[in-house]
Amino acid sequence: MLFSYIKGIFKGVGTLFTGMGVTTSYFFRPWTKVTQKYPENRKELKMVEAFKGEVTMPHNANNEHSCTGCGICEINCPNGSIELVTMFLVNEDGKKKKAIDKHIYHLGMCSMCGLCVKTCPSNALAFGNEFEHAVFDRTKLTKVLNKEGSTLKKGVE
Amino acid sequence: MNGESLIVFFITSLVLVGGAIVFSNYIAPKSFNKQKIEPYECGIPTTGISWLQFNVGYYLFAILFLIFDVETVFLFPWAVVMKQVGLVGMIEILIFFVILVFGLAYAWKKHALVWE
Amino acid sequence: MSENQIVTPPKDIDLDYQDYVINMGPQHPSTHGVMRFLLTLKGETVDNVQPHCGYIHRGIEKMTERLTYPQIVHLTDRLDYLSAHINNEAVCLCVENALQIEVPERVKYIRTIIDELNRIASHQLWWAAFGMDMGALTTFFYGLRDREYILDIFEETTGGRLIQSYNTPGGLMNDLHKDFQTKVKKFIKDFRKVLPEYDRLLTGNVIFTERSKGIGYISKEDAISYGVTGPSGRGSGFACDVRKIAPYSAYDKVQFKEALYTEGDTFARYKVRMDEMWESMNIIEQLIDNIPQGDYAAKMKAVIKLPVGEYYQRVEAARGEFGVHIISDGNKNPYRLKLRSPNFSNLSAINAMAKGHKIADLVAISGSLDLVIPDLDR
Amino acid sequence: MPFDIYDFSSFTGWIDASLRAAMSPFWTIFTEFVLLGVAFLAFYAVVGLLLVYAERRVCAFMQCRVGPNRVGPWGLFQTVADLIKLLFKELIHIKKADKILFNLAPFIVIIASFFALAAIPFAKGLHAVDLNIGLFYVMAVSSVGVVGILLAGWSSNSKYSLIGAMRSGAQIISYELSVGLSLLVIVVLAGTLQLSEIVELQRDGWFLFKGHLPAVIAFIIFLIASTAEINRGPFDLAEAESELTAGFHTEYSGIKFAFFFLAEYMNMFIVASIAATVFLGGWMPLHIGSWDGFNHIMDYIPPFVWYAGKTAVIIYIIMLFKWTFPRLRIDQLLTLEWKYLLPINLFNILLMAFLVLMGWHF
Amino acid sequence: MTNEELRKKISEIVPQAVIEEQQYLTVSVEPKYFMTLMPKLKSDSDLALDYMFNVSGVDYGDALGVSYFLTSTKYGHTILVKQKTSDRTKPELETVCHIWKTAEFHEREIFDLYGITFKNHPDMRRIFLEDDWNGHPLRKDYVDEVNMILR
Repeated sequence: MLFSYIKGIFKGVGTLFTGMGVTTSYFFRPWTKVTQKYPENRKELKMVEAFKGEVTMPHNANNEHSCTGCGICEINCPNGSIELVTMFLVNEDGKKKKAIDKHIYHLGMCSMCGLCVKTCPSNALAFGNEFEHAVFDRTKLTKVLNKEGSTLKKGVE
Repeated sequence: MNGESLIVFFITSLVLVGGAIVFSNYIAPKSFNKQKIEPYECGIPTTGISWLQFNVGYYLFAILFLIFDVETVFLFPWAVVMKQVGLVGMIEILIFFVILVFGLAYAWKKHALVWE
Repeated sequence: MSENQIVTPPKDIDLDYQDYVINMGPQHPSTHGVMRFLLTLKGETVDNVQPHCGYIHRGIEKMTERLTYPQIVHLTDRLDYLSAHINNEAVCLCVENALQIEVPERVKYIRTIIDELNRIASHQLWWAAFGMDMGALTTFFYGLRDREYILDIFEETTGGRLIQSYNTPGGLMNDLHKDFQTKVKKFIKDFRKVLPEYDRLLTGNVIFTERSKGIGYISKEDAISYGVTGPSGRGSGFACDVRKIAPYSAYDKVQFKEALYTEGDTFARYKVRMDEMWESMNIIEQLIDNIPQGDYAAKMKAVIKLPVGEYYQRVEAARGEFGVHIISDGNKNPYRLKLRSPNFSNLSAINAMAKGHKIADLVAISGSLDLVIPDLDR
Repeated sequence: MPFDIYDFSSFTGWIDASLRAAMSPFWTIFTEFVLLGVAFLAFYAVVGLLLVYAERRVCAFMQCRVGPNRVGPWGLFQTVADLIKLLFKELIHIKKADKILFNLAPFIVIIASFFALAAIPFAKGLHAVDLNIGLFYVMAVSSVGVVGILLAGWSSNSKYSLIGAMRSGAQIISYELSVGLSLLVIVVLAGTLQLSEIVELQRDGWFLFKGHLPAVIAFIIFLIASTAEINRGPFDLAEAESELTAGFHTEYSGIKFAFFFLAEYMNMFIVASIAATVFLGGWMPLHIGSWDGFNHIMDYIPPFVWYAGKTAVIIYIIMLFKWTFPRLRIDQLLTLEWKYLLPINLFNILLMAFLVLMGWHF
Repeated sequence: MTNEELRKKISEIVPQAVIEEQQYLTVSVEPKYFMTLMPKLKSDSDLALDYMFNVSGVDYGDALGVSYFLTSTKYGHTILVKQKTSDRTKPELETVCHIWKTAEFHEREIFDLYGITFKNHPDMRRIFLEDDWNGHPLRKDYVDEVNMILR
């Protein structure tokens, strides 16, 4: 009994020392640090391509997008974070055609499920990599995705 | 400078704590809020009073501690003069020790050293 | 003491004079979320634990009655956010089974791999938090540090770190990133070295073993009766691994051991999770090189309507058996969608486990059950 | 001996003499007291702030983090910033708390740590008081701090605090014994309780090496017991943030909380100082047998550096305890003391007494 | 046991039970026969349905029902037991929480969200919602004009 008592003490103290060994070894290995200094490393900080930061509408150099205003994204959004304001344009042939006036996106309600991007028939939407969304005013989270004066890309139906 | 300078330490610590609290009281903002002065209980109002009869599990330990602490005090004079009193003192303290250890062993055997 | 100090106790507590009633939570560091335990103490000893949940009840089951199936999938990440992909998969599998769609092999493999990665990530966070519950604060950082690598892999492929929304009925949202396989292999190679370090730091530690062995015992019969599943149930010897009982995705193609311990205490539950991390790595290694080429999604109709009937799908989430029960009336929305969350059943056993132990043990027990409150409250 | 050039008693004596020459005896004593008070206040504050910073850095390094790095160079002023923040925090008085005890508790913890600090010899001749029962005095005073914690927990009128107070009560009744008995081992070897004399006796070798096996056992027990005594590391049951949110200081806010925080770190410093003084030879340099050249070089390192270095090592060990081990449960705390440390201690004293009688120590 | 054998066995216990084959073998019983069936399901050594892995409350529109998913850890067969009550104002059903302890929480949840009271349940309180909540949200006729916006 006395023997097992003493053995228990030595074994217990031994396990304590192994634990202390782990923490001490990290203490003396400063290169194992994983901290990223965030605002300083902003320049090097690159999000991966697939990162879902916000929904954007890519525009090409001529300020053209490919959103036809079909409204599928609006239907598919589970949170109601997309609202479309559509209008009718008259094209050269004199035909009336539906187009977007404003593609309104409520970032504050978005849960980044990706259904709008996936279901868009004309690939008008994409995810952006921006992740610094903090604002002081909640209304600033409501964005209009199509740029001022943008038009529909040629050949997109 | 010896023992009497302890009074300096007493006064210094009083000044440190008292001064800081008074200073803080002076500069800190104050606002009253009924919830603020509630005792903390994870956001839920306390049920009953806090100073209830509280079941502490170390009653026997406390008694044992009292005994052993007094014995430790008795050991100090012996420890200081151990080299002078030599073997005779050693044997005497050995008897004292045996009684102490016996007491501890008895308490152990009687499961007094178990928290309930 | 003044006279108005005596407050009438709530109706549901039988207040003996000696009873010391204390609320643990909702604002408490060890409940890992907004969860409230109403404890009745005798000194330090816990006499009765009453879990009060519902602080973050969001009514997801009600919400689903208005949503289409692809939309429901992304809601389920928000249940057990630590095994988000597994929850997604449950809904998708249920819908696919109801429609009798055969998803491509590639999808099955990828789903299984990400499931297991998710399980490892979840267990890493559990290990981190469990150590912290016990008072060993360093574990928290080691666990999170290693979890970060998995989250990076997720981010690269799925775009999300914690909640991926990678599944969709019929397949996946997009294809794997080209670096996925190499990164996963590298992670496994590294993590095989780190995991023994976890053991050295915590598992073998004499204070830890003393504090967890024999604490929170629940017998196999009780575990089955309470429906304690997942690692918590397997710690009691309840062979409840859905991956074995009713294999889904690619689990019928891999060999793995179900980690079973019969002690039924906190330490057994701890060991099960540690073993599961090893097993998950084995599963991934068996699959990662054999991902077949092909489509990443089956052809689905634009609007998914399930045939009339009842469908149930069980999957093994990181905390236990996750189930989806869909009753369809033929519309694009489910008539009723019930989510069987593992934590809810696991929690129901906490009173039986914690009775007679100390407050510190209650913290250890709730840590070993690995409660995720949003899953419990739904 | 060369390191006697660093004797501070001549320096203090010079101050004393010059003051005496300049003014009347009463004002001399008064001025000296004020100087002493200011010096220790400054020392106390600087050590406290440095230790808080050191703890943050040490734990960050162990956890693969960087630690404070924003305020000042390498985040050195982080603690100062925190202190200023805490000064600006409102002091909240909890409803129905025992006001007198609630306010008294921070005083008690600080006074206890100040008193203990008084007796510590930092270098030759650099100590405020040199009592002939110095060791005994330090032990007695440092155990008063726990009373402050007990009062703080009890008076708060919060259930979590009360449990914390009860736990600290359990801590009082156990670990004081072990601290006393493990120091007794060295007293048996040294034959004196005066701290300056204990240091002086280690001129030719530290007690840790002189008393070989029993001294090493006593050193380990002292480290464990004193960690428990100062409510730290795996023994922070009275605080136990994962169980009792913050335990005894749940209801304390602002600067009052800061004092508990400060006292914890000062107690750590005091305990480390005692360990360094009693076991590692205080400000005595490291001497190895007959390596005269080596010993000579060691002598040129100032005693204060030796003292600070030894203390720092022990503080590091105490921090290592906290950041590695899980917390003990309350019954395990008592089991460890009564079933392990106490019997080993009693045996250890006899062993040491036997060694001393036979003259087997160095 | 195969579904055929299960069907036979259950018809022996409660001949009135309606048994269909869906994903799992579905047994619908009247509330009055419910308590003759349920204890047998667990205690019968051939059935040994000891693990209740899900309990769902369902609002069928005209009736409120509860579905119990049972499986046997020994044999691996699974059945689904259903009972319903057409009383929507004060629905009352028997509890099974003394047979399968997991039912205790699940039945509290169903009480909370559907308003079905379970007789002999030891602790019939709301579990998620506040005690003074009006109505039972998962019922189809539940209206909340503030938070539920109909589109």
